[in-house]
Amino acid sequence: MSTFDIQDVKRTVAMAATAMTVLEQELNAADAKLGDGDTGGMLARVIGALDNASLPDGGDVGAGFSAYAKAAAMATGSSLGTLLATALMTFARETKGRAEVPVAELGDLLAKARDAMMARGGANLGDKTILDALDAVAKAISGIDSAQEARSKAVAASGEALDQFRQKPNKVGRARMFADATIGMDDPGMLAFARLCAAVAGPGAQ
Amino acid sequence: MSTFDIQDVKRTVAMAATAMTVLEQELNAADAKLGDGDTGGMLARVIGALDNASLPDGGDVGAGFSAYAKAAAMATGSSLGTLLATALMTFARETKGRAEVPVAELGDLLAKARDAMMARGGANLGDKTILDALDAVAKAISGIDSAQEARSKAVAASGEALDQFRQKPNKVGRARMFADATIGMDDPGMLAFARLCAAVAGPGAQ
Amino acid sequence: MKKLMNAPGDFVDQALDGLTLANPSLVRDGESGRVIRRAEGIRKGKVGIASGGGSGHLPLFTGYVGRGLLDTCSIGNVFEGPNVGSCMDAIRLADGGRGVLRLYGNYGGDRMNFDMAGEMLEDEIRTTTVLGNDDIASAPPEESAKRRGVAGIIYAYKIAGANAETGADLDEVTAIAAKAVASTRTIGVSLSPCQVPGSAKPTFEIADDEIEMGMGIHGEPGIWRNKLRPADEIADEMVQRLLAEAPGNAGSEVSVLVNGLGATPLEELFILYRRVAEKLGESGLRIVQPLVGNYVTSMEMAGASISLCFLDDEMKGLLAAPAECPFWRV
Amino acid sequence: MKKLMNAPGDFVDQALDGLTLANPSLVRDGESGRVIRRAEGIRKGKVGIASGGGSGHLPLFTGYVGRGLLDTCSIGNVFEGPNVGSCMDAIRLADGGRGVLRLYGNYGGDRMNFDMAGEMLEDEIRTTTVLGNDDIASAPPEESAKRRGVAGIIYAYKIAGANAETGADLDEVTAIAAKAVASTRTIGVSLSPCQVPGSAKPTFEIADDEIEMGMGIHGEPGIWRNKLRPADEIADEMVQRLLAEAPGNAGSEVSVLVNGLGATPLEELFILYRRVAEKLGESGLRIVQPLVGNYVTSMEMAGASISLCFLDDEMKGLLAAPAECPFWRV
Ligand SMILES: Nc1ncnc2c1ncn2[C@@H]1O[C@H](COP(=O)(O)OP(=O)(O)O)[C@@H](O)[C@H]1O
Ligand SMILES: Nc1ncnc2c1ncn2[C@@H]1O[C@H](COP(=O)(O)OP(=O)(O)O)[C@@H](O)[C@H]1O
Ligand SMILES: [Mg+2]
Ligand SMILES: [Mg+2]
Ligand SMILES: [Mg+2]
Ligand SMILES: [Mg+2]
Repeated sequence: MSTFDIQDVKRTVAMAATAMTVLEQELNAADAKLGDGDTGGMLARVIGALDNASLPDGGDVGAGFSAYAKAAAMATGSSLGTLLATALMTFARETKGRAEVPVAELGDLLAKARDAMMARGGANLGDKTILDALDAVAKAISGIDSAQEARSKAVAASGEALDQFRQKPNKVGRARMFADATIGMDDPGMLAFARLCAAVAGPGAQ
Repeated sequence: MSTFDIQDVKRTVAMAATAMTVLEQELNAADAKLGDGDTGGMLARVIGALDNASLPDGGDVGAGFSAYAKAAAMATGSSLGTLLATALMTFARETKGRAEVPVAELGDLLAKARDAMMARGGANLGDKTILDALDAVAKAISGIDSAQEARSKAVAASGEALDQFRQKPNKVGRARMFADATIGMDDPGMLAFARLCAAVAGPGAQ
Repeated sequence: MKKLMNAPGDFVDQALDGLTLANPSLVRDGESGRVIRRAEGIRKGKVGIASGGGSGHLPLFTGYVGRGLLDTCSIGNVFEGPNVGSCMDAIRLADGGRGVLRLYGNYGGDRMNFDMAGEMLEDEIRTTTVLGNDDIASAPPEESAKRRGVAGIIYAYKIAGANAETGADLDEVTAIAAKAVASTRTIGVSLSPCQVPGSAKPTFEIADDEIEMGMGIHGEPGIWRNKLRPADEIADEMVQRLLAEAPGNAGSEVSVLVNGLGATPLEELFILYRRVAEKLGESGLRIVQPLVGNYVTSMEMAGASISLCFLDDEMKGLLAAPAECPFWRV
Repeated sequence: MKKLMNAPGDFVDQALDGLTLANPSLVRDGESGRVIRRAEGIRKGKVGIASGGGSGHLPLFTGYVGRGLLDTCSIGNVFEGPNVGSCMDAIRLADGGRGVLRLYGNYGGDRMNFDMAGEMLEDEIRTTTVLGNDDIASAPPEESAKRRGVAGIIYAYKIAGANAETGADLDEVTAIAAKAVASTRTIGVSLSPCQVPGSAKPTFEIADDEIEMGMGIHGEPGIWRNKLRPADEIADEMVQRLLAEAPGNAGSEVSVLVNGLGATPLEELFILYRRVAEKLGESGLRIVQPLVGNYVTSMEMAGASISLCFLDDEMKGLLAAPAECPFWRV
């Protein structure tokens, strides 16, 4: 049974932070088409804050996620950033007191985060938000024990979600009013999630 | 002895008004380099107002100029417009009660206008303003009896003044502070005067 | 787009420093320094009003802290909601023992953070919520609860703020704020975009001769984009759209806000106002306390919004009550 | 450059209509309708203060008509002086029997027209003249009388206006206005141009990454043009240039105006102000009644100016005296 610990999480955060330097303007541009053009700048700053957060001693994965959740919540009040903090808080609760977490549990963790984000933000699956990409990944990696396999499934599933939703209208967030005009465009939150999945999976996965 | 009457003046004003439609943006651009970019727009409006002014009956040249002076003064408070009104007021005073004015007197009239404009605006000859072009024309046509000859001399003299002053610094108006930076540029007021001389002289003169 | 700033990451904090330095009636407070409160603090026994939102809209939001207006305001980064800690601080600092109204614009991030803050403080402080949703271009009438909050929120600030100063209780203040929001309609028109500090590009692109009707204050897409038209035509369309959505119970008195988005000269706002006043007059409406100026901006965006606040006697009296903040005095 | 206007020829009159419609304390008057005066008229026995200038600078000039400020203001077309008739009307309407101070900026057209107006009325009304010439970038110190008047003129309005309200006579009001002008220094920085309505082009061109230090409020050329720098560096240079020209008798108290030229967000003005305040403090100066906002604009020009008014006790008192116009209230 393969597992991950808080150092694995930390490495993943570092990879995401590095990736954001490349993704920042692409995500801003995607958001500018529908919203206020700040998704990339916000995520770069928030993930940078996570990367700089100091983790508590002891290797408790839950305590580590809790520190990340607080860092995210301090760094922004944007929709996506707040939802990210909500997800991190969920992870913290679920992994509290554990030094290692089975990879096979990751899908469940994402599903719980998705539900918490739905409760917080009021959006539904199908609304073309980050939730749809998250949901796809949660399902795709549910129960998978190999980290390698989970990574490549996550990349594939988030990419597919992006493709599937591109031709659908956005139903929440700033793009609400003229939902039809959003057909053909990527949702910036989904796009961010897919791009980051690919970035943290590393060149091996795809 | 050739003379002009108020109908001749009226025709000249009409020609100037027509010319301004072409000159407007060129003069704005010249003014934008040194000042606030409005010489052309202002002159187009003011000369348009002269063109629309109704002249008193009776053919008194002085009364006609007086009506023009009032129309100009109503239409603007810009430097150049106010100086134009001052010149028209001078013409009015000098030609009061006369139905015809000898062409040979034109040079003197311009010289008197020049002096009134100097008194009103406080500039001196050599400062690279409209005054220098006016002065050159006043001298060039002084005493000349033929309207045809006066026209071509005016065109030549105002053009030469423009050429002569181009390499000198502006000393009044908005271009004061960095007079050296105005070297190589035409003063918008001089340029306006030269262009209008050419326009009202008609294709015959040059 | 050129900005007079230092680093993008300093933009908000340095602007807040300048705001409070220049206006001693405003003080920075809160754990992240992202709350503006009245210098004199909350008066015991008064219902508090806490607002909040993203930066980039001055005088909104922080500028409306003052007597007869807001008690506190949490403020986020440019176009990002205030973080949850600042929302908690804003609520706490507005608490004079009689509860706190959370009064802010209907945006996802703002809502989530104020909701969380309220939940976290629910054992300590009673809070209520009213969301500004005056932008008629952001959702159809049957989904008006989904509409975004834009310039018209300042009417709710003023009316609820005046009510709170009278000693009204939380339910009363909440009800009048809700009534003010329900009585206010706004539509905007944009001529040129703004740019988030640190972003490589403006929030949108628009041709040199085009305008966009109905655009949001963050550059959210509007209703149509087309060639620039004469100001009177633009004003006519905006007024007509606003009047078509007048509340069912609207009386004959209305306050008007012709608001500049940031880069539009006052001269142009007055040209618009002139026509708006004419058209409202023709519709049998009487204008009360008109406002023309930059009240809610989008940094260097060019354009304007028009807000109508349909008044009854109660709201009219509260709108006219004394109030004082650095950007609005009655 | 897109403008919310109808025809260029209507721009000024329609803006004045809107201004007076929205602000009942201001009334259009004069033969050409190009005078703004206080609605209540001049108080008999008070010295009158008449100003005037070109349009395109709102709130300047017409916006500063009000109690403790101007009595009347003549107003020209965009960037053109007021015509002589309006100057005469402004002087006449400001006449309460004790003479009228003509207080306006040092521009050729304005000067010629106010001079003529004064000459034409010289048998009826005693007038004096004080010219705003605060722009240190427009001529070297030894030719300070040639300098243009820019944003700092509002200090002269306020100080002379307050003095006139006390019942001071024309010579006193004139002297204090002259002292206010002599105590005020301004420098501006421009980031982008404006465009005269009807003109095919902006008043100047400037690269996307350039600024021009010392530019005038009509786009008159400045001292240098170079790459955009951090706000703090810009503020430092401006403050240093202003302090280098502090009046010989300057005390330790100074009022500061950080003024937006039209399209610059308030956030940026506060970022500048923060640094200006810091630098003035380091120089041992105490800031009194700071002003940050759009007080004197150039339509849609982006940029800012900084004005320092070095105060003695007399001017300080007058600056603090009550005053009220639609754009400034003390
Ligand atoms: N209520 C919501 N539920 C789920 N996802 C949301 C919600 N609101 C926004 N999002 C996601 O966040 C993205 C926008 O993020 P961002 O630009 O950072 O936020 P903001 O709208 O506050 O500027 C959207 O593309 C969408 O995927
Ligand atoms: N005091 C003066 N004496 C003579 N000519 C002047 C004076 N001031 C300005 N001018 C002339 O007027 C021209 C500028 O005119 P214009 O742009 O209409 O005026 P403004 O400076 O009021 O915008 C200058 O190019 C110059 O020729
Ligand atoms: Mg966004
Ligand atoms: Mg000019
Ligand atoms: Mg945002
Ligand atoms: Mg001019």
